[in-house]
Order: sequence, then structure tokens, then C-alpha cells
Amino acid sequence: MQQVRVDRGADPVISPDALLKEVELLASEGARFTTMICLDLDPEFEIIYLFQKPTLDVVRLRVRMAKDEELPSISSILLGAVLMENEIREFFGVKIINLAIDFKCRMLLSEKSLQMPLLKVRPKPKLTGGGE
Amino acid sequence: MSGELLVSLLVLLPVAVAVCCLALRNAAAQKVLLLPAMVLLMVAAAALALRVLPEGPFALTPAAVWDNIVAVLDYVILAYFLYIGVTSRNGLVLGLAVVLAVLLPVVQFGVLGGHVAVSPVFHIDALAIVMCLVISVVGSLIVLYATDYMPAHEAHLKLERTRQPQFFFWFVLFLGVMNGLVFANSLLWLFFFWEVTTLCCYHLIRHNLTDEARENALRALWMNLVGSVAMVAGIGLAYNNAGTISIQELVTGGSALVLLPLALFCLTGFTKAAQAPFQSWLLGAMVAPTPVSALLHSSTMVKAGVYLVLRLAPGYADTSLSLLVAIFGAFVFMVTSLLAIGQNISKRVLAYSTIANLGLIVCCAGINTDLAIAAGIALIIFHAVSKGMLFMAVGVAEQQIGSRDIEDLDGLAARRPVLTIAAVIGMLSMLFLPFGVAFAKWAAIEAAGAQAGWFIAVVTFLAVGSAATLVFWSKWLGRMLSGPVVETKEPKPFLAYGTILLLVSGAVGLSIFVTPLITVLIQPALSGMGYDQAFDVAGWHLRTTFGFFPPWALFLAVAAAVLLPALAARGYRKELDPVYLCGVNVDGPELWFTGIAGEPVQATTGGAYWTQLFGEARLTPLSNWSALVLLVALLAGVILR
Amino acid sequence: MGFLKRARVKSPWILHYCTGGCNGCDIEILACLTPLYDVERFGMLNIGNPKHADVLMITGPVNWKNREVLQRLYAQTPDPKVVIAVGACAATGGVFHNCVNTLGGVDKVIPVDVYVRGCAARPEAIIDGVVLALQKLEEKRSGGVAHAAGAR
Amino acid sequence: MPLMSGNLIKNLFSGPATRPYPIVKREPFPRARARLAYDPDKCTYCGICANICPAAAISVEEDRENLHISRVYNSFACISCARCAELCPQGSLRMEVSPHGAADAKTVAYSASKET
Amino acid sequence: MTLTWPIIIAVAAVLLAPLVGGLLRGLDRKLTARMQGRLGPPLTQPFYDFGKLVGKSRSVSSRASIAWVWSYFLLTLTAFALFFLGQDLLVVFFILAFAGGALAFGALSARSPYARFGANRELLQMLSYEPILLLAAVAIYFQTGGFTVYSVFEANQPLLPFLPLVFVAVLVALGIKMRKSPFDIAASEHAHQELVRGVYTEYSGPHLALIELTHWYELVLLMAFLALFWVQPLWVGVLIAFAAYFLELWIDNIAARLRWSWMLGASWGVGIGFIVANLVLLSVLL
Amino acid sequence: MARVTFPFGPQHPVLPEAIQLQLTCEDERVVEVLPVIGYMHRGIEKAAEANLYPNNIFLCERICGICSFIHALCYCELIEGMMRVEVPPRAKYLRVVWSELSRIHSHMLWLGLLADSFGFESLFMQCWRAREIILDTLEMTTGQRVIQSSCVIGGVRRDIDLDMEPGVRRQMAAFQKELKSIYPVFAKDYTVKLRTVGKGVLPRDQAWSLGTVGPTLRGSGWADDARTLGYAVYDDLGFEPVVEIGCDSYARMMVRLREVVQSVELVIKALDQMPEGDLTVTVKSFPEGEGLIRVEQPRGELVEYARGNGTAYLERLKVRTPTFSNIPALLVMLPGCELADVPVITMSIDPCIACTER
Ligand code: NFV
Ligand code: SF4
Ligand code: SF4
Ligand code: SF4
Repeated sequence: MQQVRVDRGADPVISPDALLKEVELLASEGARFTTMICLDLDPEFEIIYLFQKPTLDVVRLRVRMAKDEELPSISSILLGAVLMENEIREFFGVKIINLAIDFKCRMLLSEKSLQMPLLKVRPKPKLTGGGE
Repeated sequence: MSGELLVSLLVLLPVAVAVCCLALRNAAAQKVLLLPAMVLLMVAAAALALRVLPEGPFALTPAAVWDNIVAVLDYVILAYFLYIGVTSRNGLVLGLAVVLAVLLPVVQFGVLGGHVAVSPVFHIDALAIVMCLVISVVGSLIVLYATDYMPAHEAHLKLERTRQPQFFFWFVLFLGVMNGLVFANSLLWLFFFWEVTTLCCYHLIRHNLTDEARENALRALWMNLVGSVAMVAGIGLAYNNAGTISIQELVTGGSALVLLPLALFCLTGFTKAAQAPFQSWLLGAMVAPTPVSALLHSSTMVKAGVYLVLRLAPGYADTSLSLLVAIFGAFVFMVTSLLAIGQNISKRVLAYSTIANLGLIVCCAGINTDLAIAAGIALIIFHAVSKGMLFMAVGVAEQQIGSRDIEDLDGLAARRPVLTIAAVIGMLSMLFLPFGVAFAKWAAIEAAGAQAGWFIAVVTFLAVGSAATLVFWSKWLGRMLSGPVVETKEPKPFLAYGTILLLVSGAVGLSIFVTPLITVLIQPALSGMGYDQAFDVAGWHLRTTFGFFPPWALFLAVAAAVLLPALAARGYRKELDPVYLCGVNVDGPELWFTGIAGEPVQATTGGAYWTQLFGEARLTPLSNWSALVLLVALLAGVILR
Repeated sequence: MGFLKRARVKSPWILHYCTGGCNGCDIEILACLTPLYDVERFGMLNIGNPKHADVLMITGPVNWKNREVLQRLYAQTPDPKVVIAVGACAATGGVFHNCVNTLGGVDKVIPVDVYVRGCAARPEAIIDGVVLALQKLEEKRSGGVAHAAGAR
Repeated sequence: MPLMSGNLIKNLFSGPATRPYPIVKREPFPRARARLAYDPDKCTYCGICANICPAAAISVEEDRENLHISRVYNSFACISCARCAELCPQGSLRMEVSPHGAADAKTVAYSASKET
Repeated sequence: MTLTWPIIIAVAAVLLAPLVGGLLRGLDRKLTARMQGRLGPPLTQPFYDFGKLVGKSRSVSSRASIAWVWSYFLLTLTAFALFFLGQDLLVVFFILAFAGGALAFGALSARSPYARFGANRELLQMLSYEPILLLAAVAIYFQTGGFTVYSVFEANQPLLPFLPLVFVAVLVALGIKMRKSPFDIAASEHAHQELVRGVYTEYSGPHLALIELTHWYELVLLMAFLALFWVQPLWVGVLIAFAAYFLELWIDNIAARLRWSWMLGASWGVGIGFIVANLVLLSVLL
Repeated sequence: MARVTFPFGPQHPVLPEAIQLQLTCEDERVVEVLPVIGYMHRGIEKAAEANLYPNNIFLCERICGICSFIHALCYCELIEGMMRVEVPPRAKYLRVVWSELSRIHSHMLWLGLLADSFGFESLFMQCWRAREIILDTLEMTTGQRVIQSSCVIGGVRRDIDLDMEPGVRRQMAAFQKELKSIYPVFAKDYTVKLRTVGKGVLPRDQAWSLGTVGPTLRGSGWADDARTLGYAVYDDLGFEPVVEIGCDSYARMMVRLREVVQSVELVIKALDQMPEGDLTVTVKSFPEGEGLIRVEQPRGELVEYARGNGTAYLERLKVRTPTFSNIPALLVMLPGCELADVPVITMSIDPCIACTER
């Protein structure tokens, strides 16, 4: 039976600056990007990166960052991450920089939609709301 | 007017006018000179036609001193070629000129023994009249067009010192020389005129004096010199084998011994007609101002090549040479039509189309039946009118739009309606049936189909080529027809537009009156060459031994089919709907759609060229080698018999 | 003009468009074309081009990005035309009623003539819907009441 | 190349597989879920169904002025999940196997008469 | 020949062709459906489609397009009439090519990417089938000594035994003209194609109806051409044409749509190759 | 060279769903592809935070109507795992049966659409006709054709009881017969091969590094299948992933084709081995903490993450669907292909936009 419950303590937690180095290391071992999960743990974001080793196991990596911190994109190392990074930027407003393909926060949402829908606590300057 | 006078007028008037042009630096003055002169030229041609057609061939032999003058001039020109070869450091030109310089005296003094009296020197039959009319009418109109075109051209180039005098000198000279060429019966005279056309052509291509222009002019020169060498050799052989250098005698003599010289003359014709593998000089010629292209492609230069092949056709009728010429022509027709599909430069497409049509004429000469020769002659006429006009239209478009790329002609109808309609009619006249070119194509296919054996290859080439023609014209034609309406006033320079429209009406009119054209011009030309009547003209339709062509009925039907809807569509006044763009159009007149990141993206609709199949990179080597093999086979076949 | 009128209900050409549903209804619409249901019996064709269509079959709750697309497709469909909203989410938003990026139903964007129930709507239900839509189509005339696109 | 031919021959000779739906209606599967049947007599208006419905297709409304409670079912919104039927304590809700298979004429209604 | 009879025949053909063509298309859809195990639409479905389209409102994105679509129709009609007047086959095919060109011009002038793609592919299709048709006419000349339809009737032997390979080649052309797999690259009979019906994309309502009508004429014309391969007695030819039609449908249902390059290769290889082979064989054997 | 830039979608006859590919072509050769997505995005992850956690099953099922059962299964297994609920064995077997039936229905649907995308209409019809057998089986056993609503947290809601089982077996046999007539057409037909072999080549290492999953990855020679992780009862069924090494559209097609065969066998095997017992266990508590699960969808590996806080509402539900991972591969495969191959190559990853955009 696969492990469903995630043991938090087992994951390395790093800062955004250390991310690229870690990912490069992983990539050099042949790992590939699986997905990333962003959590709005106000006042921080926690982003869980999942990588898959050629042995098919999943490796986790957690990044903790302040909401206005910049997160480097890993799409230059692993192109497969580009869509998910765009999505997280669009849904949470995480400042991801150097995206390989930049959808300018218009990947899934239109300018009339509710912006950054998954934020738990909305920032002060009210963003253009959607809906009727 | 006496025939002599007319003939000398037709040859010498252009020469005189050309010299005058050299002295006139003023564009208006040139116009004042050229307009009446050209009208006079046309009138003279018509008058000669009126004389020759009812009365039969007209022979003329100038005083013997002229023979000497011509001989001297031959060497002057040859020296000039040598000079060009030396100064340009072009090995090919130099080498060929040297060969010529050796060969010419050998032939002239060694074989011909100094002087051979040919009687007559000029033999003006109906075929020559056809050519003369084409040269004098279409050529003159192009000259008039050039008087409008060139000032604008020079204004665009911002020249300090006008080069128009030189331009018009060579330009007008060309007409006279061409007339002389088609009248000539003596091979030596023919050779002289031939060399002068080469010279004119060289200078006209070079006119803009850019590096590319110089280079392309040299290419044209050496390729034409190949033809000259072949011609001189042919003259020598002809005299050696048959004892005559009169074309008429050679052709009607029916001796198998003349086949090799005839083959050499055909080769000469091919070089001048830019048949593969010599097509690159004509393609390169498009660096010249557009009137030059119009002139070279329609009424002069290349037409001289096919004229020669056609003129000699009776001489090689029913020989394997004829078959090989037919196969060669058909092959060139097919391959250049296919090549044209891959081109996006309008003038290049036109150039390939010219080569293709010349190939078709060559093929007709090779098929060598009444119908085929008739088709060939008809093609010369129709092609000259339509192609000259198309070049002129493209030239105007290039000046006004600033591009010769077919892509940029997209939607021209909205910007330049008159020009577009002219061009569209011109293209249709190159392409579809009731019009003359297609009529000739029809006749050619029937004529080729009626021959058995190896002519299957000819028919196949013709069929594929004619389908390819359809493709490259159509995709160009269709693009021009609609576009966002732009409020621009179409500048309409009088002479340029006037000549274009005249030629358009000529193309249509001649096609409508193809039956009288055949009875009045083509059938006499046929009988002049010793062929039977190709068509059984019954009232208003044409019947061949196996086919049937009702020109007027077709014209009525097609005119109704094309014009009525066009008129009706003009009346459609409702607002136009946006095109289908998968539901993401951005509203507006142009083609925009919502693309990545929600931003508007302009939809572009570039043309298709299928370059991986029809591109020059792929097809040209293939075609050149095959054509070369065919040429070698052609010569070898004749030598080995 | 009895024939023309009859022809109209005998030859409904369909434009199927998914505005953000789950696919379920879309594949059922496709299933209608296949041997077991074969709506071509009624002359129906899935034509895929608004300019050729008579019947718009719309599935999904319409999300914000698709709104304009839907309006444009509707505008590009020549009259007379009918719109069928297929499935719960096309009718009301269905299970996506509380999703932030949806508008909750096709009739929020373009006028709808017929609703088809179900999540996913069964082929039989879709056929019923088409039959009803054709009745509506018969009532409309060419160039008749032109609906303003995006009524709401 | 003509690997499909076998199928075509079979299809040509075995007749069409088409179910002539509106004319002949297939017997529905006993488990088929079409619409919700409601028995107002048993209902206590407890509101569980309304709370639990994932598509918000049911609401139990209380009209205080008229002292009237009604249960409103929007069959167009219903996703036929049968969760309400499962959870209704009174058993007043039941998924209906529609008599003619998956759909009947009631499945469709005009916008104007969009029932609630 | 007197012109009375041909004119009567031609007028009758022009009047009857929509009926025949429509029914043929109906048969096509019915048979296709049955091959796919479906019931299929009624035989008269094409007429319903036609009537429906006539009654629809128009959507026009370019004036030139609507002019050309009418030209397409009228030119096809001209070719059709010429054929039934017993005229020169080459003339008929040339006019038919003009008609095809008109269709392409109409699509090209719409400035719509899809229509233009369609038009370009339509031209490629013409590049594929034109030579076949022209060569087929030449082949018929080989056998009959004339290029006219009339001469086929005058020659008193059936063509098919002598020109079997030519017949096969014409089948290729027919497949392309009918827009059937594997050659339905420009505008497919069925809509799920990457070009959204290509050349027809921008037409709607009555114009689409007109195109449909033209197709019927084209279809009847090509069937008549196939029937020419056996005109003594004519009913054999008609039967052969129907058999060819069925074969075409069969092939449509056992093949995927192929790409243009393949189409070009196949039609030139099979089409032209077969005709040339046939003619060579003929001249060697006879 | 003349370029053509135009939208391919969102409304396009070869695309059953709304996605736009912004294509740039030279002649007919595609030189640039940009995916424009968002036409199907509903905001399910957000809605999942507002719903009672058991209701999310029905929401998750409607992420996609094709792979809906496995979506429900995934969500249920995830929550069960977080709450340490042990599901009765019979329920596990039933889950496998329905999962595999869903897979067959999804693959058959796809095979049909693929056939349609290269203009093989009769084959499309044949596939969808065979697929109806599976849909009938699903309707017979669960009451709905495409969205079954049969999985709940703690087990399944419906049973395949003794009187139903023979019916299911009969249907499977009928399906196997149909499949036999379709299989060779796909595998061997000349025109099919012409349109698929060598089209959309995705080399082995690129398939891996771009993050592709499912048949797209397995068609490039990787034996990566989440079913080997053994959720539900895949351990007991002796499951082996299907792998092809062709790396092209044909290989991907063959993977799916062979998976259909395999799935039918799995269904029958599951029916054979199915133990008696309860269908559900009652679940009382609320999910807490974090959970992560990977299951195999027809299109590949589905990764779901949930975070609960001990209330009836989840704090976060993250669904990473297989197509989401497969789309980057399209950007590599499409440039350089012919326009006519765009539908085939696009279909070859079996894109499901509803899943991708949630
Ligand atoms: N298989 C699958 Fe899904 C999921 N999850 C995915 O892309 O189909 Ni709609
Ligand atoms: S109604 Fe249901 S099945 Fe249909 S699209 Fe909407 S959610 Fe999917
Ligand atoms: S749950 Fe049952 S009893 Fe309660 S309101 Fe609903 S139907 Fe009535
Ligand atoms: S069946 Fe489901 S959707 Fe329908 S009313 Fe009951 S709970 Fe709501």
C-alpha cells in the first residue's frame, strides 16, 4: 500500500534562493518534475515540489517564502514545470520569475474572473473582482 | 507604300529613334518623340501585313554592300564581347567570345569562302508578319509604357544623372533588330541580328548598374554566346552539307544532311528562349526595370528563340529530332510550371511561366503537325499580349506598393481595383479555356495526343504541366481578390494604364476573335511554311480532325459565368461578417484573434509554396540535369543517325 | 414553400461546443452520432463550423474565458438557429454552481431554447432535446427575430 | 490495407445496430438513475437533503408569513447522484428509473416553463 | 451531326442531374451509414439539406467569394452541358478546371486562414487529378480517334477492355473529386477535419446550397464520364459507373485520410503511371 | 517565407473540448505552437474548499466525464488514507472493476477519436459501437453511463451481486469479440500506419524529462504505471505495465490498444477473485493533516494532494491531472510536423482539457 499520509518532518525545507541549486542537483540525478503544490499559510506560502526519480519514487521538497518574496522558476532546468508555475502564479500571486513561457497570469483565468482565487487572505488593494 | 519602304521603316525607324533618344535627356521630350514614332511603327507593321497577307511572301535583297557592312559589324560586336569578357574578368564570356572569334572567321572565310549571295536576304512571309506584328504592336506599347515607368523608376532610385537616354536607346533599338531578325532569310543576316539582340539584352539587364545587375547581364551574355557558337557552327555545317545558308532552302530542301545544323539552330533557339538548363539568365533578367522584362518576355528576345525553332520546324518534320524537340519542350513546360509553384516573387513566377510557355511553343514545333504549329503560332501571339501586360501590371504594382512579393499583393483589389482587374483578366487569359493561351494548350495537347508512340511522354508532360500552371496562377490570382477596404486613391499614370488596358482588351479581343485570327493570320502562316490547314473553320467554330472548339459559345457561357456573378456581388451592400477563427476573433476589420495570455494576435494567411517539393533548391538541379541529358540526346541522336 | 420549411426540420446541422463542463455531456453528444443512436437518421450532422450550423449544442457552465467565444459563435451562426443547453451544468451550473470561474449556465450568455436534463445527459435525452429544438426551429423564420447576442 | 473490409461486410449484412430511440424505447436498467421522485407525505422538511445536495438542486424554503414549508427541486440542476435519497431519514426521496429508459419527454422543457 | 438531339439530351441532363446527383449523394450517405452499422439518413436527405440551406440567412465575409461561388456553379454547368452536347472532352475538362479554379479563388479571396488552407489544398488536388483527366481524354482518343464525346459513341467497341488501367486512374480522380478518403484533404465530406471543411469554411446558407448543387452536377458528370467506358449498350456503362461509385464508398470506409504529399504521389504514380502504361501496352500490342 | 498564424481551437471540429493551439505554419509545416488554455477552467480546487468533504467526491467525478470514476476513487482513497480507514476487500475489487471499465471506455473513446482525427470515420464508429457495450455494463452496475457516482469514502455504494455478475461477464465476452475485429485495423492497416508511424516522435529521455505520464510515457519505453504501486487491489491481480518502444503516435496507440485488452482481462480476473463481504465501512471522523496519492488514470498518473484541518471542509485540494503533465510534450512534438498531422499528434497524448484545467 502506498503511503498516503504525508510525514511533514521528512521533507527538507529550503528558502527560494536555495531552490535552483537543489533542483539542479536533482535533475543531474535524472529526476523529473512531477508537480508542485502551493499552500497559503498566511502570512507565508509553502510550496511543495514533487520530483520523480527514474526509480519512480517521489521526492519532496518544500519551499517556505514570504508572500512578496520572489521565487525563481525551475522551468529553465525542467521545462515540464512551466505550466504549473504559471498556474501557481495565477492562482496565488506567487512572484515566480524567469518563466520559460509566460502566460502573464492569463493562462486559466480571464481578466473578468476573480483573480488569485485560491488566496485565503486577500491583499489590501482589492483586485478586479469577477462574477456578477 | 512600297514593301521595301515598309520593311526598312520597320527595321530602321527604331534604330533612328533609338539614336535620337540618346540625345534627349528630358523625359517629356522622349515622350513626344516616342509616341508618334511608335504609332508609326505599328502602322507600318499593319501596312506590311496588309500587303503580305493577301499577296503572299515578300522578298527583298538589299544591295550587296550591306552584306559587307553586316559582316564588319559582326566583328565589331564580337570585339565588344571580347572587351566585355576582358574588363569583367568573366571567364565564360571571354572564353566563348574567343571561341566565336575563332569560329566565325573559320566559317565565314574557310567554309563559306568569304561571301555567299543569298537570295532573297529577306523573306517576309505570314509567319514573319505574325512576329512583326507582335514585335511592333506589343513592343511599341511597352515602349510607351516605359515612358511613364522610367521617370518614376529613376525618381525612386534618386539618380543624379538620368540614364534614360541609354535605356531608351537599347530599348527601342531592340524592336528594329527584332524585326530584322524575323524578316531575315540569310543565316548570316540572322546571325547579325541575333548578336545585336544579345547585345541589347545585355545592356538592358545591366541598366541599373548594381552588382547583381552586372552579374546577371554577364550570365545572360555567356548563355546567349553559347547559342551564338552553335549557330555559327550550324551555319558552317549547313553550307558544308547542303550548300546553302538560306533558311527557306534549308527548310524546304528536305535533305537529311541538314538535320545536324538544324539541331544546332534549335539549340541556339533554346538558349535564347531560356529553356532549361539555360533558364537562369531570364530569371536573372528581372533585376532590370520592369519594362525590360515585359519586352524580353513578350515580344522580343525569347520570342526570337522560339521563332527560330518554329521557323525551322518543316525542315525536321517527321524525324527523331522533331520528337526530341517535342519531348524537350514539353519537359521544360512541365518542370518550369512546377518550379513556378514554389516562387513567391511575382516577377519570378511570370518568368517561369514565360519559360514554360516557350517550352510549350518549342514542343509544338516538335510535334510538328498542322495543328501543333498553329498552336505554336497562336501561343506566340497570345502569350506576348498577356505576358507583356502582366509584367506591366506587376511593375506598376511594384512601384505603387513597393514590393514584388506575391504575399504583399494580398488583397490588392481593395487598394488598386483597376490594376487588379486588369491583372486578373490577364491571368485568366493565361490560364483558362476560352482565352487564347489555353486554346493553344488545348490544341497542343490534342495535336500531341494524336501522335502515337513516344508522344505519350509529351502528352504526359503537357498534362502535368498544365495542371501545374493552374496551381501557380490560381493561388496568386485568388489572393489579390479581396481585402480590407483601404481608402486610397489609385494613381493612374496615363500611358502606363492606357497601354495595360489596351493589352488587356487585346488579350480578350483576340481570344474572342480567335476564328478570324486563325483564318487571317495563322492559316496563311501555316501554308507559308508548307503545312496544311489545321482547322476546319465552319462559321463560328473551329473543328480539327478529331476535336472541336466553339470559341464564341464558350465565350458567351464563360462571360456569363464570371461577369454576372461579379456584377451581382458588387451589388451586395450588407456589412461583411467576420471570418471563421474558431470563435476567438477580435472584432475589427483586420484578422485578429485572442491568442496566448489573452492578447490579440494577428492572423496571417501567407500563401502556400510547398517548397520542399517545388522549391528551386530541389527542382532546379533535377530539371537542369534532365534537360541537359535531353539536349545531349537530341544532338547525339542527330549525329549518330 | 412547404418543402423548404419541412427541409429545415429535416436537416439540423449541429455545432457542438463545450464551454467548460466536464466532458461527460460532450462524449454523450458524440455518442449520439455513433451507430447505436445515429442521429444522422434525422439528418443531423455534427458540422463543426458555426457558419454552417443550425443547432448549437452547448455543454458546460460557461466560464469567463469562454463567454465571448460563445457569444461570437452564436453571432456567427446564421438564422434561423436554436440553442440547446445540454446537461445540468449548461442549464444551471449544476455541480459547478459554486465554482468561482463559471457563470452558471448557458442562458446567462446567449438565449437558450431547449434544456436537456442530466449529468451526464443521456443520448436518449439529447435526442429528445433535438426533437424539441426542431419544433422550435420550425416556428422560427429565416432572418426572423434576431436575438441580440449576449442577452444578459 | 483493406483490413476494415471484414467489419464493413459484417455491418452491411447484419443490418444497422441503431436503436430506433424515440420510436422504440429500450427497457431501462433497474439501477438506472434518471430523476428524483419525491413523496411529500413522508417528508418532514428536515432540510438534510437540501444541505447535502452537491449541486444545490434542492432547497427547503420556509415561508414564515404563510406558515408554509416547501421543498423545491430543480431537476435541471440535479446531477443524479442519489445522495439525497440515501440520506433522507424519512425515505421520501428515491431515484426514479424512468419508465422509458434514460429519458422521457419530461426530461426536456422549454426555457419559459423551466420548472422548479 | 444535327444539333437537335444533343440539345434535347443536354437540356434533359441539366434538368435531371440535380435529381440524380442528389439521389446519388443520398445513396452515398445511406450506404456509408450502413457500412458503419448505422441506419443512416433517408435517401432524400441531400434534398432536405439543400432546401434547408437555401432557406437560411447568409453570412458573407468577402464579396469576391460569393461571386466566385456562382462562377463555380455556372462554369460547372457549362462543362456539364458541353459534355452532354457531345463536345470535345478536353474542352470539357478545361472548363471544369476553370470551375475548380473558381472555387479556389472564392476561398482564397475570403482571407480566412482555414479557407485559404483549403483552397491551397484544393489546388493541390487539382494538380493531382487534372493530368489524369486530360490523359484519360487522350487515351480515349487513342481508342476512338476523336476527342469528342460524340466520337466515343461513334466508335463501335467498348473502351473498358482496352483501357482498363485508364479506368482505374479515373477512379483515383473520382475519389479526389468526391472528396472521399484517402483523398479528402481540402474539404472533407465529413466535418471532423483539421481545416473545418476547408474551401467551404466561409460559405453559409444559400451559397453552401449552391456548392452542394454544383457537386451534384460534378458527380453526375464524372459518373457519365465513367459510363463512357462502355457505351454499347449504354446501360452496361451506367452499371459500371455505379459499381465504381460503390467501390469509391468502400474505399472511403476502409482508409484513413492521407496527406497531400501522399495524394500527389499516389495520383501521379497510380493515375498517370497507369494511363501511360495502358497506352504503351496498347501501342505495343495493337 | 510566407507564414500563416491562426488559432486552432477553442471551437474546432477535431477538438471535442475547448483548447486553442496558436499555430504558425510555413506552407503546411508547423513552425510554432503556443497552447492557449483556460477555456475549460472552472475552479474546482477552490470549490472543493467550500464543499463538505464527502460532496467533493461528486465534484471530483465531474472534473472529467471520461475518467470520472478514477477521480472519485482517487479522492476517496486519499481521504481514507488520511483518516486511516481500511476499506472492505470487496469494495476494493469493485473499485478495480469499475476503474478498468472506465479505462476501457476511455481508451475506446480515444481510439475512435484518433481514427476520426485521421479521417477514418468507419473505424471511429466501430470503436464507439464497441464502447457502448462497456457503457451498458457501467449503467447496468452503477446506474449511470459516464458518471457513476459509485465510490464513497469508506467503500462503494453499489454491488455487482450474483445475479448481475454473469451479465457483466457476458458483456465482457461480447466486447472482446468486438475488440478482435478492431484491433488488427489499428495495429496493421496500411493507411493507419501511414498516418501514425513516425508521427510525433517523443524520444525516450525527452519523454521522461518533459514529465509525460501514462501511455505517452509508456509509448516511449518507460514502464511507469501507478497501478504498480498497488492501490485498491492491483497487487493481487498481478498487474504488469504495457510498454512500447516506438516513441511515436503509433506506439502510444498500441499502448492504449493493448491496455484495453489487458483491462478486460483485469476485470474478468477481479470478478473471479472477488471476495464476499461488506461494501462500506462507516466513516465518522474528519480528515486531518496532509495526504498525497498517485493513481493511474487512462491518460496517466493522477497526483492528488489534500490538506485537512479536522473539520468537514478541506483546507486545500490539489489535483495534478495527467494531461497537465503531457501538454509540454505537445510543444516538442508539434513543431516541424505537417498541419495534417496536428490532429493526430495532438490526439496522441489523449488530451483531456477538462481534467487539465479543472
Ligand atoms: N485519464 C484522465 Fe483525465 C484525469 N485525471 C486527464 O487528463 O480525463 Ni478527462
Ligand atoms: S452536466 Fe454533468 S456531465 Fe454534463 S458536462 Fe456538466 S458536469 Fe459534466
Ligand atoms: S431529507 Fe427527506 S425528509 Fe428531510 S427535507 Fe429532504 S426529503 Fe424531506
Ligand atoms: S440526486 Fe444528488 S443532485 Fe440530485 S437532488 Fe439529490 S443530492 Fe441533489
